[in-house]
Amino acid sequence: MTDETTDYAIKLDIFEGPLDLLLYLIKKNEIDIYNIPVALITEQYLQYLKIIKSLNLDLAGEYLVMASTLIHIKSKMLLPVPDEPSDEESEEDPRAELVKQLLEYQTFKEAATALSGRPLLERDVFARSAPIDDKVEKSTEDEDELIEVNVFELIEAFHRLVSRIDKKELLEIDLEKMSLTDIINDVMERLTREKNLTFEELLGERIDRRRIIYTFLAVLELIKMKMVKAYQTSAFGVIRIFPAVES
Amino acid sequence: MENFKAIIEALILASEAPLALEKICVILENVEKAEVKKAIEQLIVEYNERQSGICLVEVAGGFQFRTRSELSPWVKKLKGTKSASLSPAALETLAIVAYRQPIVKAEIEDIRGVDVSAPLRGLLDKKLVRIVGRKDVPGKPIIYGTTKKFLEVFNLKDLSELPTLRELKEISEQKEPESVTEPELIEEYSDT
Amino acid sequence: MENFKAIIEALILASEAPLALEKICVILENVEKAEVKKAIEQLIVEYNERQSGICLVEVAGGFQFRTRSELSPWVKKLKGTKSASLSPAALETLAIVAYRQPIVKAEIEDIRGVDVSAPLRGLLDKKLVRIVGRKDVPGKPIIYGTTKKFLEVFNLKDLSELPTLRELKEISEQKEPESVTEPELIEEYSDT
Repeated sequence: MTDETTDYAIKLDIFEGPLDLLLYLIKKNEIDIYNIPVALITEQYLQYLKIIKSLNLDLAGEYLVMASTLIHIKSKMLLPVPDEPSDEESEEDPRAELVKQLLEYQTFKEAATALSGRPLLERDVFARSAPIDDKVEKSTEDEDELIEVNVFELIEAFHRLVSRIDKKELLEIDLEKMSLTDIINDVMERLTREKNLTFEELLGERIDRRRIIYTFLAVLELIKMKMVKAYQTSAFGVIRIFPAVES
Repeated sequence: MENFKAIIEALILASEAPLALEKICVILENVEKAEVKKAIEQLIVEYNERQSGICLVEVAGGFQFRTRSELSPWVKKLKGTKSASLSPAALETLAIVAYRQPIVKAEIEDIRGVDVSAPLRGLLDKKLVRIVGRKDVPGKPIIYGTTKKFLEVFNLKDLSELPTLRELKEISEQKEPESVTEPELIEEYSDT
Repeated sequence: MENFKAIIEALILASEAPLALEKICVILENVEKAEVKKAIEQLIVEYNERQSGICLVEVAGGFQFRTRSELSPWVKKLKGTKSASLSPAALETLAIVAYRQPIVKAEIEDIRGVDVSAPLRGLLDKKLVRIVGRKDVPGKPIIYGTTKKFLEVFNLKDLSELPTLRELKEISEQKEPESVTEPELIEEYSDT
């Protein structure tokens, strides 16, 4: 048993998750993946989990979910199957879903192996890495240069800043706020162009509920930020919105 | 400009990234695209015939000089051992993104059966995977796809050059899994 | 190792700096220095005779592939259309503008803790940031926001597609290696 334990222990850190562990057990037992003896596999699977626990290693939750799935399938398999298929669709094999999942995972596991088997840059093949011809100065007219940066780098940069200064308020950014910002920008752009607009004009043709609320919030926000001013000529009159400062 | 083949050679060497045929045409201005293409093909053959240590390859939508893969032991000796290998978790995640893109995190996790936050983050850091947009469903989950760098690193002309998953099944002497739905390959997701 | 000329060629291409004769000899181990030198000289002649766009030159105490100097107008043209990346300062400034807009310069500086005049000007030049208006407070500071081009560059439909910090945390917050099945994920951060 000790031998087996070491064997298990060695194997543990190479599993990529419960599906990987199951595939390993299937292969080890030379089992047909389309006809898995659930009782046997469940037993071996649980044995592995026991060993992980006995080694005082934390177990990812996914392994426990799979354990309960296996037990569930096992219990379903024990139920007597009606001799005659009923008129309704014949009962599906309780293992079907799991088999499908295993096959799909196996496919991608193999795809991953195939990918890493390709001639990889910086592993098998190398490109020129020296800066070329220092004599060739970069042309200065970078009017329309392409900027290569992705959104992930952007949010990374922001995240870096936030963690540096640890201002909680900075964290209060969510989708709602960002949509509002779009509308704020839109409102300011139009105000700069048109000099002044009524609320109705600001809404334009797009008068769905969400749009009205957001535009209203945007105007309130802009007033608060002292970026626009709202004027009313008489009580209940039309409200006109002006940029706070002429540009 | 009779010898535009030499110009093309110089441009490909000077370019930081694989150089696209279209870009070469823009620079050469008065040469037909077909002629440029022919010249590149000639160059590829010449480098191969010369048994040179360098070869010209088509990768990530462009052309680039690369060292011949048989010589990697020597080049590695030069470069030191900083082999940037990906963990199995990262590779599996990358394979799923590559074949199933555009894809959201939950879908990757469905296939792998585990949380993929860490490998996904690693792939983003390495710029092999990028954020493509958001899915228009409740929660607006982030959609991921592969990058041009992915093609560069894995020596692929474009995504259609990915080995098909069916081929893989044949290799793996599986009993024919007729019932399994063939995941189709989404072709155009290379980045700008 | 009969064809060490090819190896030398590959080494020179892959080297980050001009590659010294001595270094090549160290890598090749069993080849005489004189032979290595002869091979390099042959290579130089070959590249010249072939009227290639590339030449092998001795510079700064080593050997390097360069584009032929007559072709520099074309190479310059290539470099002129080169895509640029943003400096960390520009990226941070842009991130603040993107997430906190509409915003005035002083507020950006509060967050970054340094003067942002230069990166801000750069972003305005690149048309990633624009002047949205002025704030009606003493000094009438300029208010900045992002542009349409910003959305294009980052492949966003609108600002609501920007990933939120919460989402970033979701994919970045490494759980301490709590499960044995994931230790190799950690190495992912260390390499490259």
